[in-house]
Amino acid sequence: MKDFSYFAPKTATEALSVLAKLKGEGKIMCGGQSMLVLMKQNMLTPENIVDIKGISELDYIKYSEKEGLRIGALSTHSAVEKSAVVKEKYPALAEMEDNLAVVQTRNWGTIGGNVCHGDPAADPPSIFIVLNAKYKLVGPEGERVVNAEDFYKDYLEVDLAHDELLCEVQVPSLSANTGVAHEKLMAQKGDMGIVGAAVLVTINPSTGVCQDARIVLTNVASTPFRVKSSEKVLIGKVIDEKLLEEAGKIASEEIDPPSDVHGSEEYRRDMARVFVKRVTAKALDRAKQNK
Amino acid sequence: MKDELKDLKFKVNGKKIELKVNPKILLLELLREELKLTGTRTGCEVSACGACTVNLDGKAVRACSILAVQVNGHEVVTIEGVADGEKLHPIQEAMVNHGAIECGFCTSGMVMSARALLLENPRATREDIKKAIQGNMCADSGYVKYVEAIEMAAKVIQGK
Amino acid sequence: MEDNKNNYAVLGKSVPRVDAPLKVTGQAKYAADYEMAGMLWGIIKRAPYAHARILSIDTSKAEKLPGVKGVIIGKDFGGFKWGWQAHTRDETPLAVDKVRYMYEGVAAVAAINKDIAEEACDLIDVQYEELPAVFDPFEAMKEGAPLVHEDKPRNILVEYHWDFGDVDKAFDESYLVREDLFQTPRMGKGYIEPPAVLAWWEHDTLHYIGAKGSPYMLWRIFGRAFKLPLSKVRVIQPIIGCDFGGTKNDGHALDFAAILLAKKTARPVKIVYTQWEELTTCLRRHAMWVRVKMGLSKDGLIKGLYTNVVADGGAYARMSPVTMYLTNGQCTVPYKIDNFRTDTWNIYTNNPIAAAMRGHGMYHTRYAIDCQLDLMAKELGIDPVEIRHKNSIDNPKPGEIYYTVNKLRVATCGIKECIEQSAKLFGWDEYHKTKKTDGPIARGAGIAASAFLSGARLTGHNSCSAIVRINEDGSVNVLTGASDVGMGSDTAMCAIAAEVLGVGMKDVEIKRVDTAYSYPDPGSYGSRVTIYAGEATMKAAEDAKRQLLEAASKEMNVFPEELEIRDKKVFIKTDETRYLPWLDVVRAACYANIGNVIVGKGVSRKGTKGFSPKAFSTGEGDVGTNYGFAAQINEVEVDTETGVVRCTEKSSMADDCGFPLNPAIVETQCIGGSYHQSISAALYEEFVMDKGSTLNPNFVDYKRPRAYEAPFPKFAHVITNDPYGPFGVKECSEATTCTGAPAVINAIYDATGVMIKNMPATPEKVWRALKEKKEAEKNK
Amino acid sequence: MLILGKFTIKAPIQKLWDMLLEPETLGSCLPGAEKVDKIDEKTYDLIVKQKVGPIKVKLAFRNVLTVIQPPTHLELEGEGEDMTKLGHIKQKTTVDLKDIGNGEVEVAYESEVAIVGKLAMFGDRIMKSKAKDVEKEFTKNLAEKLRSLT
Repeated sequence: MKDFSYFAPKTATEALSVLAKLKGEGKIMCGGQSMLVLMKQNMLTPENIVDIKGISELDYIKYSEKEGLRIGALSTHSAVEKSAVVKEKYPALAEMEDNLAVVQTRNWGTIGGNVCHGDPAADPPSIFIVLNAKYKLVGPEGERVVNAEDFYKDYLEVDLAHDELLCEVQVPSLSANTGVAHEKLMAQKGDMGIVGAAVLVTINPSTGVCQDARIVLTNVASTPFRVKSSEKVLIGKVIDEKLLEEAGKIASEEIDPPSDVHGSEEYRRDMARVFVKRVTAKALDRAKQNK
Repeated sequence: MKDELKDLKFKVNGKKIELKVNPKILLLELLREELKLTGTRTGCEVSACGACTVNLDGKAVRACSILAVQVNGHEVVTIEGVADGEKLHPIQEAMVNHGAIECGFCTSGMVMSARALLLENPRATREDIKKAIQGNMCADSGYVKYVEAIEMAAKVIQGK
Repeated sequence: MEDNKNNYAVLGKSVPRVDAPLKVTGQAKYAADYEMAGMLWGIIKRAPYAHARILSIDTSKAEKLPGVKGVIIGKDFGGFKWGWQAHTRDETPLAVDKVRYMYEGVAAVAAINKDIAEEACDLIDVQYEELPAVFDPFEAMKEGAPLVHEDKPRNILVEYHWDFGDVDKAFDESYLVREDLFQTPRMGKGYIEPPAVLAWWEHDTLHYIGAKGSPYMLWRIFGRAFKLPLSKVRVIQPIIGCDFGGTKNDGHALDFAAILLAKKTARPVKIVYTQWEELTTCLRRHAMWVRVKMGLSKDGLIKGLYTNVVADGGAYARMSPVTMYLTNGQCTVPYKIDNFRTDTWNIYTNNPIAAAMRGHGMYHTRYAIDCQLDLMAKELGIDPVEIRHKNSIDNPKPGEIYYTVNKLRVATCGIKECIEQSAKLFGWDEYHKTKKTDGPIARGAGIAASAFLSGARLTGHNSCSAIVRINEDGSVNVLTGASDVGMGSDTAMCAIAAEVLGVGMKDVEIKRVDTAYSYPDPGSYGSRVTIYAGEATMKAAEDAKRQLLEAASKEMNVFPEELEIRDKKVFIKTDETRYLPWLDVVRAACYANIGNVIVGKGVSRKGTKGFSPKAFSTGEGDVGTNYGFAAQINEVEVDTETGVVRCTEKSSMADDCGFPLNPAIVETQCIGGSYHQSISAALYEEFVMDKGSTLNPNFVDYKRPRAYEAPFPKFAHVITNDPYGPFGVKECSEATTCTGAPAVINAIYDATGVMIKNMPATPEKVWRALKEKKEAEKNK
Repeated sequence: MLILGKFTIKAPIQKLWDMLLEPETLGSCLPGAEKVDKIDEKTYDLIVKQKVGPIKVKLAFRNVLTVIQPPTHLELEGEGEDMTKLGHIKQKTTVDLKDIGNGEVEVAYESEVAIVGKLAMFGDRIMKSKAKDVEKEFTKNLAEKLRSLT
């Protein structure tokens, strides 16, 4: 590993002033679970590390009906996974965490670190996008709130300026008759998904008509990939097998998946179809339960 | 080196440690090379094998994926700190008696993952145990006997 | 067969392993844990080509870097080459004239720390001329293909052509003849401990602590490499974090480089490979293309078998001649096969080196034959368990021997019982009545059976000796050159000595191998340790016991033959009330009476009644001392939409290791690593290659099973008490390394009707196969 | 790894061809190109800097034109190293120009890229997406350059 200067601010304000001083030469480390692997290979050679792991004010999980869920950027994956309120209100989020890597990673890795790393194969961004979550960023000019969906720019590139800090993930309360699900294709538990899907479905309880659907796929493009055309197929209709199949098919045509040792482009396309179908069906099922 | 050394104060196996470290030193390197606690093993460089698992404030983490400076103010327990003097911890005892150990290279990590699990949840089920050691690879004793030994230790800890 | 465990005090009981307390507390010292004052860190400079001529190496910049203490290149080894046999010596410690596989070592650096060593490596300027390379053995065999070694035409490393019985006639007489091509993947050893060494020179003697399963193999090689008498080569063995026949058995660049750098710098040098180096450059299992042709009678009896096997040997020969013998030569167990023919080739390519791995050789053909058997059983409408049972070799009556058509000598064979037991434990008959599918999830079960030789017999120094020393305080030291790489043989040796001497496990101590003090021994491979070192230890303990009883007889005024020892008492057989305590006898023997140093010696020479490599050309003869057998059944769930296959917890296994000296150790071996290694071969493990480059050289992308993927098999010991192993023992867990893959692949076949003929059955591969099957059915 | 692509550009084919062979074109149009040296008629040395998120690589490359069939077909081979020793890269590329009428030329390229070393772990995933970005920008720059010349 290459040498670097190390800063460990204790508050968000302090962190911002360090970042400002470093003028773009500071790299934020949170849990560092992905970053350190890259640094050990000398793939990533930051001059300065701003380690925000010690900013305890950003380590919280709060919920209110009005505000929804507020996850401090420093919350570990384990904290999210085990949070009673997450389990009760957003079970899909807890399930997602259960399949995110392994215990050791979840115990040290943070939500903030994960969502800012910008890996299109990561699970949390996909579910935050379907949940219509927002990321609260602070910078020298003050606060800025961006939609999770708009945050991802390219492979490992996100909408975070060099002097900004992600403070909080804000997840709105779910409306009634809404179901959310997340699943990914793993050969082994905890694998990075060969393909993954997060889906939110809201239905009209009396007619069964789908009022809203949000579908995001992971590891099929250079960012988390929202398949709006698949959503369109479902919205305004009573979802059945045929529609699910169609939504899946559309998704498989629209994505631009990579090809690697875990799966070819062709395979990923078909898996996108399967997972859109499967996970939507699961979300739909949950929407029907959540009266 | 790029920068001056950083102060580091933390507890290892109940002992207070104060020293200065290069910020790029990993916790694993600190333990093995500075503190000579070689029971924590180096297996892979990609955070995959779990051989370097230690307990940080009671939780299982990988010493290879944490900077040494990051444990400032925290408490670390390594495999050397698990037994009570000569007396083995119930997890260790069960692994020895049940024949879970072969080459032993993954054992330290297995014990540390199991210890963290049973600290948090002494009533852990087989499912919980599998989940807790999913991050610990083993090449030769496999997982069956480890899982069973941890089940046995859980019973001992619960006083059953 | 009678279970002898009640006749013994220690053997046959699951006593805890002697090394377990050290390992469970982290005190066990592995190679990387050693360090010395003034120690330097070494690193290997590697070539970025699979095949290239080295034009020049300029180390001057590296040498000038502050902190660098020594730099070496291939030429510095003075032309030394090594290999398994004199005629296969084709490898140099670091490449000299050309590199033959990707990342082969070309130079090495020693510096005061790892960072400087790494920086210095980057400063070494090597100029290459890239050469045309060859990666596919079938391409490599063609005339005109690039040659990996100029003196090996058509890149043929070794080829055998054997013919036993009349295979053509057998096929003519068969009701059903089938020919299928199966392919096995390039697989890593999967040990977590990367190779590591610490070397230094002291008093003109080479000192070396390295993670090696066969220390004496290196002892001999180092003697030749550094032109030293063997008396000046000291290989010290630390605790080993697995081996499985790979780089931690044989030598590799780091071993030689550390030693030469230590010599050059006059300081200790430590080199620890990264897992990346292990997974890109270290020895791996052969990839093989196994074409099997089998003829069956209408009722499913095997009439004849033909194997045509091509293996990718990689850039250097290593153990490949043995591999190809084993791959084919053991096809005649565990089933009765009277007509058998083989054509086989091992081919040099510019891929990383292939070598022995647990289940050596047999794993490849076992997969092919046991899977083909299920294809044929289905055509004939015969149950997979039944077809195996009826073809299995019967257990010979005591005193009788079953000879296979290629003259493998089987004195005991528990395969039928293994098949019966695993079917019973699994509930095979009921399973197929109640088997369910759940939406896209299809379930199925598969069985496989295997054998594996124990006590590999080869020419050369293959005898094994042991010393049992009884100290004046009554404690006992066992010393052998045989080594425990994790399998528990140290515990077995202590148990054997304790059993013979009538003392407890706590009284017996065994140390790691040190070639300056322990006895030359070929090492830990070929399932030989318990058989040979066990016999040697038994004899050594008997020798020591004889000396003790001699002393006791004088004290007690009886003949030694009248005495026996049990529970640390030396008593008169006819009157157990007349006894002397153990310590009194030991003291009498050491101080008074015979006044001796009580040292018992024992040798096992079974391994030397060898099988000559010449016999490889005929395929005839007995390469093993005896044969272990195993059968296993697995259930799988196949997600038919995604192709993901999961082994469920439901599975069973039965193993015939003759007599389990320590049942717990045998179980852990069988249901543990060997089991996971074999299901791993079926489902997960494969180095994905691109022109000699390994695309998944890390444990994130190179998959191995973890706790969630582990089945929890019901297990049965089958006891056959083999006359050729001490206390009736045979190998354990190599046969089970060979059963997992075909059992799982057969289970996928049972679940889906798709036979995966090129392992591993990765999700995409299964998905593709299911898609093809669907399309074929549509077109019908 | 195979990287394929196709783009069209509005220009007379001969002019495009001439321009493509000018080292200056590569230098100014290839995103990240820091330095292009023409060693001889067929050999160029170039230094290219690329960035994927926080990961930066700087490749020192030597490219040799192995087949030149003006104005339609070009083959080149290159080999280089990341200057921070992350990896070794080789590439073999064919470029075909085709006049498709309307004053437009279709440029099709096919690159066989072999990466050795730590960089290889990233493999296809980023290389492909990066290649597309590079192509996009290259085409854009090329078109602009052509415009400025006319």
